[in-house]
Amino acid sequence: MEPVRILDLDGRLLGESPLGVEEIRRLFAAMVTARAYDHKASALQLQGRLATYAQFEGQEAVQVGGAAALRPDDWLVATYRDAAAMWMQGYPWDGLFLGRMGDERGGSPPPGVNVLPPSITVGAHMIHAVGLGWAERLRGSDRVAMTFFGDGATSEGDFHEAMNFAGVYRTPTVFVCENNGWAISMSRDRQTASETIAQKADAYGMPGVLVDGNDLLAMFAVARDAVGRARRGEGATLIEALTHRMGAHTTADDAGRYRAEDTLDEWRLRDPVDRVRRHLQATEAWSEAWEHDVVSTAAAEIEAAVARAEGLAPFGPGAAFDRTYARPTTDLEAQRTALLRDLGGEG
Amino acid sequence: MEPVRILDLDGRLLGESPLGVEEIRRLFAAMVTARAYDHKASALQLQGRLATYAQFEGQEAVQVGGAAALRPDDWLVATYRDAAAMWMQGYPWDGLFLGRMGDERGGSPPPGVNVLPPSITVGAHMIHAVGLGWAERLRGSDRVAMTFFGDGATSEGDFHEAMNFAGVYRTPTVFVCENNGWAISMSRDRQTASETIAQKADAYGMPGVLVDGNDLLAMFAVARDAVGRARRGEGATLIEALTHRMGAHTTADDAGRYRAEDTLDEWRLRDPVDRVRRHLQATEAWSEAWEHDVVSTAAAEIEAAVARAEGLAPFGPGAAFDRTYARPTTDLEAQRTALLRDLGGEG
Amino acid sequence: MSVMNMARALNDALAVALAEDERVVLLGEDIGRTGGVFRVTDGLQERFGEHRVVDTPVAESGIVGAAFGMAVAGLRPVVEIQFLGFSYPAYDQIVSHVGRIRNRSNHRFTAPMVIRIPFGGGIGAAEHHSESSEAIYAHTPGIKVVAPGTPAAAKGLLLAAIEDPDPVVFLEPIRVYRAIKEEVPEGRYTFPIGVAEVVRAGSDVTLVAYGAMLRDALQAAGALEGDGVSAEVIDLRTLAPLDAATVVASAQKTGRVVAISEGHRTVGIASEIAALVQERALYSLLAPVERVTGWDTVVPLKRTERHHIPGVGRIVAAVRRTLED
Amino acid sequence: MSVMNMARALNDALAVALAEDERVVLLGEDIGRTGGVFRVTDGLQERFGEHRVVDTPVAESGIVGAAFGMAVAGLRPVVEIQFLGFSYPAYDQIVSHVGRIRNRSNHRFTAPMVIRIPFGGGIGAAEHHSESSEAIYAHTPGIKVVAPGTPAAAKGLLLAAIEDPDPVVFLEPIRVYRAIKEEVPEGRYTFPIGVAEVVRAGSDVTLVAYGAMLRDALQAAGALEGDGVSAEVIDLRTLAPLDAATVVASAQKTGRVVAISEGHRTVGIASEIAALVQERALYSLLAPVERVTGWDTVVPLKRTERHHIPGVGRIVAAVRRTLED
Ligand SMILES: Cc1ncc(C[n+]2csc(CCOP(=O)(O)OP(=O)(O)O)c2C)c(N)n1
Ligand SMILES: Cc1ncc(C[n+]2csc(CCOP(=O)(O)OP(=O)(O)O)c2C)c(N)n1
Ligand SMILES: [Mg+2]
Ligand SMILES: [Mg+2]
Repeated sequence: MEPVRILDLDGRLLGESPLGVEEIRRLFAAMVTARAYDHKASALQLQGRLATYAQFEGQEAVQVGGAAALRPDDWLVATYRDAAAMWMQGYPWDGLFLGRMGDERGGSPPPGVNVLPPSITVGAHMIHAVGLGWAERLRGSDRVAMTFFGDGATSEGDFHEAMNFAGVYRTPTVFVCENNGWAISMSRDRQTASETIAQKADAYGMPGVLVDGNDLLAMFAVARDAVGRARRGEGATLIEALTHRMGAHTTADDAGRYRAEDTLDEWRLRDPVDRVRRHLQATEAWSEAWEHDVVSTAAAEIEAAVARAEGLAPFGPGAAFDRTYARPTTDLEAQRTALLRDLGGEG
Repeated sequence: MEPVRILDLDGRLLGESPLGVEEIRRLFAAMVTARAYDHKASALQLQGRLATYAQFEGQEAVQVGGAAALRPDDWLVATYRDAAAMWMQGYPWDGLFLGRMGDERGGSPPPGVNVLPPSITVGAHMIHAVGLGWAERLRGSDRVAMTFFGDGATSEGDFHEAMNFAGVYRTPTVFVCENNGWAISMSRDRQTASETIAQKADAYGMPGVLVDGNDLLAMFAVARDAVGRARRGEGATLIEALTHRMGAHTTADDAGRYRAEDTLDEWRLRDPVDRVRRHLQATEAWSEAWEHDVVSTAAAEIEAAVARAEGLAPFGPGAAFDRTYARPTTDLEAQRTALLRDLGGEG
Repeated sequence: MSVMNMARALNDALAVALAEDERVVLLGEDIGRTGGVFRVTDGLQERFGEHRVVDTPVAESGIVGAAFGMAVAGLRPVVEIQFLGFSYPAYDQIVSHVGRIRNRSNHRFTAPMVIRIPFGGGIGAAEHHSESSEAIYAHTPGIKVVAPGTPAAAKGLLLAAIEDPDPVVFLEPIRVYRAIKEEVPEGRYTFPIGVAEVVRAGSDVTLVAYGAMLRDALQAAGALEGDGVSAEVIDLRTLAPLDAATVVASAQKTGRVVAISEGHRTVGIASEIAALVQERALYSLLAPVERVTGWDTVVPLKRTERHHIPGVGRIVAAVRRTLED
Repeated sequence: MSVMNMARALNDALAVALAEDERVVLLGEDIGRTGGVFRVTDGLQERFGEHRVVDTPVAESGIVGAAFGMAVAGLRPVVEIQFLGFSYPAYDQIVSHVGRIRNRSNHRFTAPMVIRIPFGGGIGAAEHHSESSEAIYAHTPGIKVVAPGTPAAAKGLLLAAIEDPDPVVFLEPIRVYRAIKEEVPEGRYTFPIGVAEVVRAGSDVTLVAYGAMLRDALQAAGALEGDGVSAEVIDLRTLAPLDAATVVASAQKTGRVVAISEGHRTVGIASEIAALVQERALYSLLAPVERVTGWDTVVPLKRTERHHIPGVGRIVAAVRRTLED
C-alpha cells in the first residue's frame, strides 16, 4: 500500500490541491499556532506550571488537516496528544491548558463545541465516537463523528469492538489513526504484525486509507472524502496517517532510552509545517513578514490563553461532591460536611 | 475466498486425501460417538438430569477433524459447544457430563490431558491458548495450542488481543473459528461486516484459511498444516470453518423465534457424518454391520460415562472453601464453620 | 392495575418508556427477535422497530461504549447485559467512562443511561451466570445501583432510572423474574432512587435485604413471628446511594440488625451496612450486626449452589444469635 | 543489608526471582527498555533478556490473559499494569479466569502469577492515574491482594507473592516508591501473605492502614503522642485475605479503631474493617470505628487532589472523635 501524498518533500504538488491558497494559508497558520501551544505547554511544564504534558510536535498536519474536514457541529473524540485537532474543532486553548494544570474545568468546552475532553485511557474512546454518530443518525441529523487515536491504541480490544460496530451499523464515523511510530517505548513494528494499520479496515468491511500524515493537503483530502462518505450515510472509514512523534512520549519520558536520536533526521526533512511553507513560498503566497505576523499572533493568542487558565481560581475543597451527580446525594453532602469539618480542624 | 474442500457432497474426493482409509474410519467412528454423546446429553437435559446443554450436532467434522491434527500432549482450549474436540484430545465423556450436571469435578480432566475446562465466557479463552503455547516455546518444548471459538466470539475485544499477541510473538497457536452461522439469535452476517472471518487474519500478519467445516478431510488437512506451521515455529494460523448449528443455541433456546426451519434443509445435505459415510461406502471401507458396531460401541461408551458421572456423590457443603486457594485461608475456614453450624441449625 | 411477574413488569416499563420518549433506545445481545435471555424485551422490537430495539454483536464493552456515546449525544439508551458475569468485559467502560464523564467535563457532558443486568443465582445455571458482584458497582463513583425485589418496585424503579440524569446500573434478580406476581399499576409511575422501604414493621430485629434475598428475609420474618420474634424488614432497593437514614433509624429502634446479601462477604454490601450501623447507632446496638451473605468463594455449580446462597435458615439462625447476645 | 527505596527494593526482588527461578517471566507495557513507568524493572531486560522481560502491545486484557495461559502451563509470570486505572480492561480476565481456574477445575489447573500495579494518588497525575480501587479486587474470590507500605515489606511480600501457589494482585503505592528509604536485606527472604503487623504499639486507639497511608498513620500517631494519646498502628500489608485476628486483638485492647484507606468510602476496605471489628469486638468498643477514606467521588485532579486523599489532619481528627465519644 502506498500512502496518499499530494505534496512532495519540497512542497511541490504531485496532484491536484484539495484546497485553495487562502485555505492553505489558514491551515498553515493553524499549524503554526498549534506548534506555539505545544512549545508553550512544554515550557510551562518545565516551570512546574503544568502537569505532565504529551507533545505533538511533528503531528500538526494530521490533526489540523483531519479536523479541517469537519463541519463545526460535528463530533470529535480524541486523545491527550490531540490538542491541535480539538482546538480546530472549537476547543479553546485555555481549556486545554487548564486540563493539563489539573483542573476539571479543562474538560468542559463551551456550549456548541462538540468535542469530548481528551481521552486518557488508551483505546476506550473510539467506540464513543461510534455511539455519538449513531445517535445523530437515529435522530435524523447528518452530523458525523471523527476520532483520533494512536498506533498503540489499535492493540486494545476496544479498537476492535469500535471498528466492528461501525462496520455493522454503518455509523458515520471517521477513524484517524495517528501512527507516530511509537507507543511510549514500543515501536510500531512490534505493536502489531500487520504491515499497515490501514489494512485492518478490511477485517470490518470498511475502507482503509494510508496517507502521508505529514502532508497537510493529502491529510485534508482523505479526511474530506471520509467525512463525505460518513455524511452521505455510506459508513465509516479508517485512515492511517503516517507521522512521527518528534518529542518524547511526555515530559516525564526519556526517549533516549529506546530511540536513537538519528532516527529523527529523516523525519525532520518531512516536517509538516516546513513542507507547507515551501509550497506557499513557491506559489508566492508566503512572505517572511506574513509568517512573522502569524507567529506573533499565535504567541499572543497562546499567552492570553495561559493567562486565562492561570487566572481561574482553583475549585474549593468540596467541589468534587458537586460534580459527581446532577445533584449531590445525601451521603455526598455528609462527606462534604465531614471534609470541611476536618479541614477546619486542620486550619 | 473459496473454502478448502476435499470431499464433495456425495463423498467423492476432489483432491488427494490427507488420511488413509483406516484413519478415516477411526474419525468416522469418532464423529458417530460424538453425536451419540450430543443426543444423550440433550435427552438427559430433557429429563432434568443435566443443566442447560449446548448441542453441537452438525459441527462434528470441525471438532473431530481439527483436534485429530494435534499430538496428545498439545493444548486445547475450547468452548461449551466443543465436547467432541475436547474428547478427541483426551477429555473423558464422564467429565463432560459432570460439568453439565453442575459439578466442578467436570472441569478436571485426568493428568496428562492438556485440555482446559470449557470456556463459558465468550471470547476470553483464546488468549489463554496464546499464553499456553508461548510458555511451551519459552521452555523449549514444541507443543502447540489449539483454540476453538464461535463466529460470535470474534466480536469480543479479547479475540483481537489474542490474535494480535499471536501475530507479534509468533506463538504456536491454531485459532479455529467454528462459524456455525449463529450466535444465539444473531446471524453471522449481522455479527460483522467483513465478508469472511478468515480474512481478519490479515489484520494480524497471520495466514487465514477458509475451509468447509462439514468436510472432515478438508478440516483435517488445514488443521494439520496449521499445527505443522505452529510446531515448526512459523507462527499462528486462523482457520474459519464453515459449518452450521443444526440445533438451537442451547436446550433453553427456541430457535424458531429467529431462524426459519427450512434454512436447515441445505445444511442437512451437507451433514458431516453422512458425507464421510458416502465416501467410505464408495471405497468399500464401510458396511452396515461395521457402522452398527460403531454405533453400539459408542452407545455403550456413552452410557458408561453417564453412569460414572451420575455415580459420583455430590460434593459436601463445605467443598467450595477447599477449591478457592491451595489451602483455605483462616477466613474461609471460619466461613465453613459458620455454614456447617447454620446447616446443623436447619437440619 | 394488573397482576404480573417481574419480567412482565419490566417489559411494561420499557414499553412505556419507548412509547413516551423517543430518545429511549434499547441495545443488547439477542434482545430483539428472541426478546432477551429472560424475555424481558419480548415483543418490543416488533413494536418499536429495529432502530430502537437493537440486537448487537457479542461485545459487552462495545455495547456499553456505544450506548455511552449515544447518551452523551442526548439519547437515553437502555442496555441489557445478559448476565452480571458478562458485564466484566465492560467494566472499564462503566467505571472509567460512564461513571465519570460528568466529573471529567464538570457537567458539560453527561451519560444518562441504564445498564440492565440480571444477577444472582438459584437457577443452577452454568459458570459465570450466577454472579452477585453488585458491591463492585456500588463502590464506583458517578453511577447509581438499583436492585428491586418485587414487580411493582421493578417497574417504578426502572422508569425512574431511565429518567435519571445520571447513569444507573439496574440489577434484576434472576430467580425472582417469574417467581413472584403482584399488582402493578398501569402506565408511567416511578419509585424514587435512593430510598429504601420498610416493607414489614417489627421491633426486635431489623432484616436488611434487596433483590432476591428480600423474599427470604420476609419468609424468615414470618417464621420468626411464630417464635414471638418481631422482625422489621427493609427493602434497600437502591444500593448506591444507600438510604442509610432508613437503615439506621430502624437499627436504633430494634437494636439488632441482620444484613443480608447474596454477594461475597468480604467488602460486600453487608459490610457497608454493618459499618454504617455501628457508625451511627453503636450505642443502640444490643448485638453485633450479623452479616448473612454468600461466601468468599466462586458461586458453586448447580449441585451445591444451595449452600452458597443464604436461605431462610441462615437468616433465622443469624437473628437467633443477635437475640442471644 | 543496604538502604533503598521501594522501587529499588522491588527491582531487587524481581532480580532475585528471575535469577533463581527460570519459570519467572515478566510482561508489561514499556517494562523492558524504559524499565517501566516507575523504573521498577530497570535493567532487568538487559540482564535477563527479551524473552524473560517482555515488552507488550498496549492491551491489558491480553497481557493478563496471556500471562494466565503461561501460569497454567507452569511458568510464574509477573505482570506489570502501568496504573490501577488501566487494570480495568483486564478486569474480566482477572476475575473470571485468573481467580477462578483452580475452582473451575477443582485444583487440576492453577494460575500462580502476580499482577503488579502501582496505585493511589498524591503525585498530581492525569485522570485515571490516581485510582485506589483495591476494594474491588479484595472482593474477588480466588485472588490475594497485597499492598506493602515500606521497602523491606515490599521486597519480602513480592517474593512471597511470586512463590505463592495462587494469583496475587500486588499493589505498589505510587507516592511511596521513592519517598521512603530503609534497610532492605540482601537476596531472598519473604514476608508472609495474610499477616498484618503491629508496627507501633499503643493503648488508646488503633490505626489500621496500608500502602501509602501507613506513613500518614505513623505520623498521626507521632503527633498524637505529643498530646498524650497512645496510638497503635497496624500495617495491614495484605488486604485479602485480611488478617482479622490482629486487627480485632488490637481493637479489644484499645477499644477504639480508625480504619484508614485512600479508596472510596462506600463498600471499601475501611467498611470491611469496621464490619469485622463490630462483629468480633463490639463489647470492647468505646466509640464507633471511624473510617478515614477517600470520598465517593472520582479522585480530583492535581489542583484539588489533596482534599481527597486523607492526610494526617483527618486521621488525627478522627482519633479525637473516638476519644470524645
Ligand atoms: C488503557 C491504558 N493503558 C495504558 C495507558 C498508558 N499509556 C498512555 S499513552 C500509552 C501509549 C499509547 O500509544 P499510542 O496509542 O501510539 O499513542 P501516542 O502516545 O503515541 O500518541 C500508554 C501505554 C493508558 N493511558 N491507558
Ligand atoms: C462474555 C459473554 N457474553 C455473553 C455470553 C452469552 N452467550 C453465550 S453463547 C453466546 C453466543 C456465542 O456465539 P458464538 O461465538 O457464535 O458461539 P456458538 O454459541 O454459536 O457456538 C452468547 C452471547 C457469554 N457466555 N459470555
Ligand atoms: Mg503512537
Ligand atoms: Mg456461532
